[in-house]
Amino acid sequence: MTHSHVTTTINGDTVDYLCDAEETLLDVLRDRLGMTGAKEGCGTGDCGACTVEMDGRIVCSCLVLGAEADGRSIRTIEGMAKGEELHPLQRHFLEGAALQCGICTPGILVAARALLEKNPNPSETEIRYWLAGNLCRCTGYDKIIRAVQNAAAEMRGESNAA
Amino acid sequence: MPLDHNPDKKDFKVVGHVKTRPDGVDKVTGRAKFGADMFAPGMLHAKILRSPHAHARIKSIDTSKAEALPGVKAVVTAADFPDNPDLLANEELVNIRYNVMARGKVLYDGHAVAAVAAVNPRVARQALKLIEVDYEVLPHVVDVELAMAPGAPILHEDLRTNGEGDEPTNVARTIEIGHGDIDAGFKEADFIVERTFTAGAAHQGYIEPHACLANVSGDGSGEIWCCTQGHFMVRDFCAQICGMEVSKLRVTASEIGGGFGGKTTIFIEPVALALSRKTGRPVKLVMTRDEVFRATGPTASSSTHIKMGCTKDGVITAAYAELHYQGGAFPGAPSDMGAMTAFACYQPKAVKALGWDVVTNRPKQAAYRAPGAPMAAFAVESVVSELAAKIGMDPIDFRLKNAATSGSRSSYGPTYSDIGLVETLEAAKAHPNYSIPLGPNQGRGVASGFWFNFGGQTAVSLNVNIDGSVALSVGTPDIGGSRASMCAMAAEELGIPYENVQTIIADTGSLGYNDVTDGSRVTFASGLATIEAARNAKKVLCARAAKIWGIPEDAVKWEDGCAIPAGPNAGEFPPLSIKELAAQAGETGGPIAGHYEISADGAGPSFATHIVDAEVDRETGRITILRYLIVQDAGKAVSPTYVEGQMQGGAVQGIGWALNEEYIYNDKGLLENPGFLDYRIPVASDLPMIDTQIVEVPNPGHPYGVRGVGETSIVPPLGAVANAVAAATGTRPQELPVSPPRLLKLMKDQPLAAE
Amino acid sequence: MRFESPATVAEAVTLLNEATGTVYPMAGGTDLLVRLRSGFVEPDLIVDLKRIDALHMIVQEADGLRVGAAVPSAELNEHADALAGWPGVCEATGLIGSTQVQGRCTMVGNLCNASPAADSVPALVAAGAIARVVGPNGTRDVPVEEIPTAPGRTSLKKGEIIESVLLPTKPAHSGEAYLRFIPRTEMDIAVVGVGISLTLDDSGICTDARVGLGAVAATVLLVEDAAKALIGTKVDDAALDALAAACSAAASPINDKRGTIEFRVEIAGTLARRAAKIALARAQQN
Amino acid sequence: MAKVVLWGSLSRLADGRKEFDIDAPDIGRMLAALGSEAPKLKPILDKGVTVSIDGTLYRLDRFKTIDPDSEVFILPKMAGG
Repeated sequence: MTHSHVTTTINGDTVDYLCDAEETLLDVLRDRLGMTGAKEGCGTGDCGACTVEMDGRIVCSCLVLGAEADGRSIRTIEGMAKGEELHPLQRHFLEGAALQCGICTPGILVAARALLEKNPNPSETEIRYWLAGNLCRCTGYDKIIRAVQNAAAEMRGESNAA
Repeated sequence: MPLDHNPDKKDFKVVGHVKTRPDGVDKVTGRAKFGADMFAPGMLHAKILRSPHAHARIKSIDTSKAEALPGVKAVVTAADFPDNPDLLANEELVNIRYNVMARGKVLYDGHAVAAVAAVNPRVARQALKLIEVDYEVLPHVVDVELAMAPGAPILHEDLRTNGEGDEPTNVARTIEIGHGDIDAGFKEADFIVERTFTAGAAHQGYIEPHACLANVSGDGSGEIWCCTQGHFMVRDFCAQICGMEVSKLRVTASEIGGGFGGKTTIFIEPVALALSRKTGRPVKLVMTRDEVFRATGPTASSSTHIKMGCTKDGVITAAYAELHYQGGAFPGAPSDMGAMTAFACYQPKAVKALGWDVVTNRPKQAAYRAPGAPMAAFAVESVVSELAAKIGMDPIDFRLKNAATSGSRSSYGPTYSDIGLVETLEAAKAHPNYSIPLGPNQGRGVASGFWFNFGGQTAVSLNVNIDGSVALSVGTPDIGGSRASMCAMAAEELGIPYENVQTIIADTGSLGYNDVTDGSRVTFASGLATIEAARNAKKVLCARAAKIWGIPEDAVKWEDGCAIPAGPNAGEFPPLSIKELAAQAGETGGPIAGHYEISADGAGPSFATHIVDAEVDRETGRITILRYLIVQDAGKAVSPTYVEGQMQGGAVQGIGWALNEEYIYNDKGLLENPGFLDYRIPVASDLPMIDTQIVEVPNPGHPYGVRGVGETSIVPPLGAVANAVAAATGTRPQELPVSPPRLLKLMKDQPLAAE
Repeated sequence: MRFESPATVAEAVTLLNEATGTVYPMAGGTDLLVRLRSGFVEPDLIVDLKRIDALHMIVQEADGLRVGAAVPSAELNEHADALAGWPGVCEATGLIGSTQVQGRCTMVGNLCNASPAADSVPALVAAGAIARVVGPNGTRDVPVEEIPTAPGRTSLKKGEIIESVLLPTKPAHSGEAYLRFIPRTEMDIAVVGVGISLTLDDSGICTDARVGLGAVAATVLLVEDAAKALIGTKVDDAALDALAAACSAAASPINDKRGTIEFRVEIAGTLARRAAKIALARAQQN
Repeated sequence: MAKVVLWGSLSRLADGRKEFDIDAPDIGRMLAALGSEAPKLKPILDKGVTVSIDGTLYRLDRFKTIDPDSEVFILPKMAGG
């Protein structure tokens, strides 16, 4: 078993770790770094619960090897709020009951943030397709879509954001 | 203390206005700890070896090579779960033990046969490959009708239908429900529709796989951390299966990433416990998604024969059902619930429903949201809409004409008290969605649904803190925001702000027994207990004020968070707030608390009516849901947005079941689609917004009129979608899911019938 | 298992060629890691191609657009020239998996995975794409339809990788499209996939066409009879009927969890007709 | 004397009788009386049944009072999801 020594940036901090060749980034985050915000729902890239951002693109961290993260920049749910101040998406998810059990929520928030940074004014259809890889079994998606729309409106500075 | 039934209470200050939930910030920041998020020093990782056969005798298991692999610390098999008298006295628990670890025979693809604990998951996985199991493969059966047929492969040699007879069988139970003269009822009918329907097995599909961490100490006491709908259930089942004293096992419920009924039993917890006991180290066991699909409960699949008749002016005269449910490898398919709920929305003069509970070589079914009801409602609601079409009556009018009402006799026997079906039908009919014009290849479907709702054993403890804030301990895992509702009800009773109450899910060592979170019971039963605990605390608070003022206890009453003199004769004293009373609790008699323990009953049934507009691609058989409306009676919505969320989530699960979700088996009896890629739950882009309307017909069994809301919403969608497809295509889907290949074939085989 | 991230193609080829045991090159890894996790494959060595700068290029060459093996789908779908010139290929590549998978998966990975249901392959076949194969014995150019030989098998030899794919420039009045059928709107594997590319003359007569058909045989098919049904016509209803019939006739699928033989045969024709209409409309605008 | 009605297939174990007139103050005593009147029912009753009194379901409470004019139904043991 050969270990890789990896130096990467996670939520702006430089992080070093050793990992087995077959360990995924998700395994590393959860088991080696204690960052359990990303969840494993399937391990096959079909549910999106492990979504993190790597070099500006969202990925399923279960489909990235830990060794691949060397020199990359990773953003996870743990870096989304600034101290006590929640990101508008987090706040609107909370206020709009866009979560029930909450297991899919970190992945959806990370994915939604990437969408709004790329497209500040997405249509309902664009939001639905962007988030199609993030399964939610509790909500039926309605309140999730509305929360993303409301956060987007607030982030665009529209005062009538609910 | 008798319950103060006051369902007409209208002046709620907190209830009905809940905005955010106490666990919310942790859940949007990734801090919340779910089943797999717990770690312990020195922890081992466990993996389970599972059967590659649908049905096979285990001739031998050789674990020696696995045990010799460096890093492997223990291997367990069925031999590590020996008999004990308490266990053997409980047939259900004996079956659960067999399901947790196969003994003698494996009964389905994915049945556990052995487990390994090792220093890391990789070593554990390697070790599984070194376990040698010698199987004698046996004939298998996965289809309900084939399992009932003479000569079918027999799963359990000792199984007898209803415990009677001499011949081995796969039919575990039969049931009959009904009243009235069914033959006479059909004679009175001008129109009769008779059809057979099938519905595939759907999985609960929670996104969080089962996970637990067990830790047994050298003195034989143990702890389990796990995601479950009922940690007291986990404690009791595990203790009995592992031969431990119940008080020596403490179970803490983690946050739970969805359950929907699928986490109301145990699968991996005793295995982790046995491995921890054997190694003396903490053992973490997390299922893969593949294991979740292969070895945890999907629902029963069903084959249902329905015959209903009505007069030409639309009165249902007779309703007859035969329900064949297969529930996997052990008895328990909810055909009884199917039989009781099938016609519960209507009041036919004569009704008869027969149910069969059948075992097959599939994973044992687990409860799934209104267990047994959706597949029965699919069949009945299809026939009801067909009858309405036959006599040219609007489907909602037809339902209104036959709707169960307060005081009518339910199809399962008893007379209904206050129920809200008519209100949902009327609201649905008046809703704008019901009159939006439809385009070509589009159809509108209506269906209603019923669920009993349950109460159950509940214990709640409420403690007033030194600053007047309140710590509430409940024993029912919060599966979708129930802590918020508990905070609201405690705050309402005490007359304090919502923010001043914190609710935790107490572990099994800290609180009295609580039944699992099931049957839509939590807001009802834990809520009821919370209200009563708060009232008990108020009594203590008033007593303290009485002591301070030197007046009799009954001369003090509680209002708006303060003790005040009960009347002009009690004396003139300024109000004592909860904060002031809490601050001097130590000097006035000690900590202030309220408790309540109850076996809650009287949950009050809930009804819903759904309307769906669907469009069919006639060339591919693909169905698009254009619009969806849910109207449901919530009794009293404590947290309206969460009630809406429950309704929407249930409906979408039903849409998935109707359109694409099913267990697919190959000819070897192996599950072909144990993953989210091919077990197709709805994704965000599959759906429109889901419109909701809450109706409030108060439940006389609850102080605030609350009814359970979690389950009813999955009952109507299967029938509603089928009715929309029938309206769009002129052909009636009788097989769910109505996947594109099925619908395309159906449209070809039965082109444009008149309906 | 060993994991290597070479910086050049030559290093990658050497690693792959000299390694013993089970060896996999990895582009996006969205298939390989699933198989690795499930225990379906147990590699001794994985060679990551994403650290090779040369494989990240999208370059306009004299005879077409060259897309490197490590270019993820999302990047291809943000490339203006690719979108304008090869909308069918972009559509197909943009359908692989979720947004998350799009950030990782590559066209070349999809091709080398050799799944008969791979979304990008019928579109690449229709586009007449040429794979550039690099190995210990040098470089060769191979039509993409010759890469997969059976489910999970390719014509690549030991040590060889596909370095890039050339999307050949089309004549004027050309258009292409890709459609697939899945039960949901996203997240499924194609039950049938059809890529069509066609070229019209000034009078609107179809002078050239290529039709790629996926998920209806052991490998993605280049259906010449389907192309013949279009060539020489104005892609009118009769031609579309003939196209659909040719596609259905060429389909020899299996029954599986994703669809029946009967369904796939019929849908192959239905999708071909729909894809051809889109390709036609695009050709008329070009 | 309350009228106690059995669910359909349960009456097979009571020699076809569907209804019983039972004088009992609460659920527990009603079930005990029923069990002694129709002994073959006893194992089923002991395993647990749901009792409906005037339309309200009781799965657990043995001491729930039954009024003389109450409508009582014996239904199968129920569970939810």
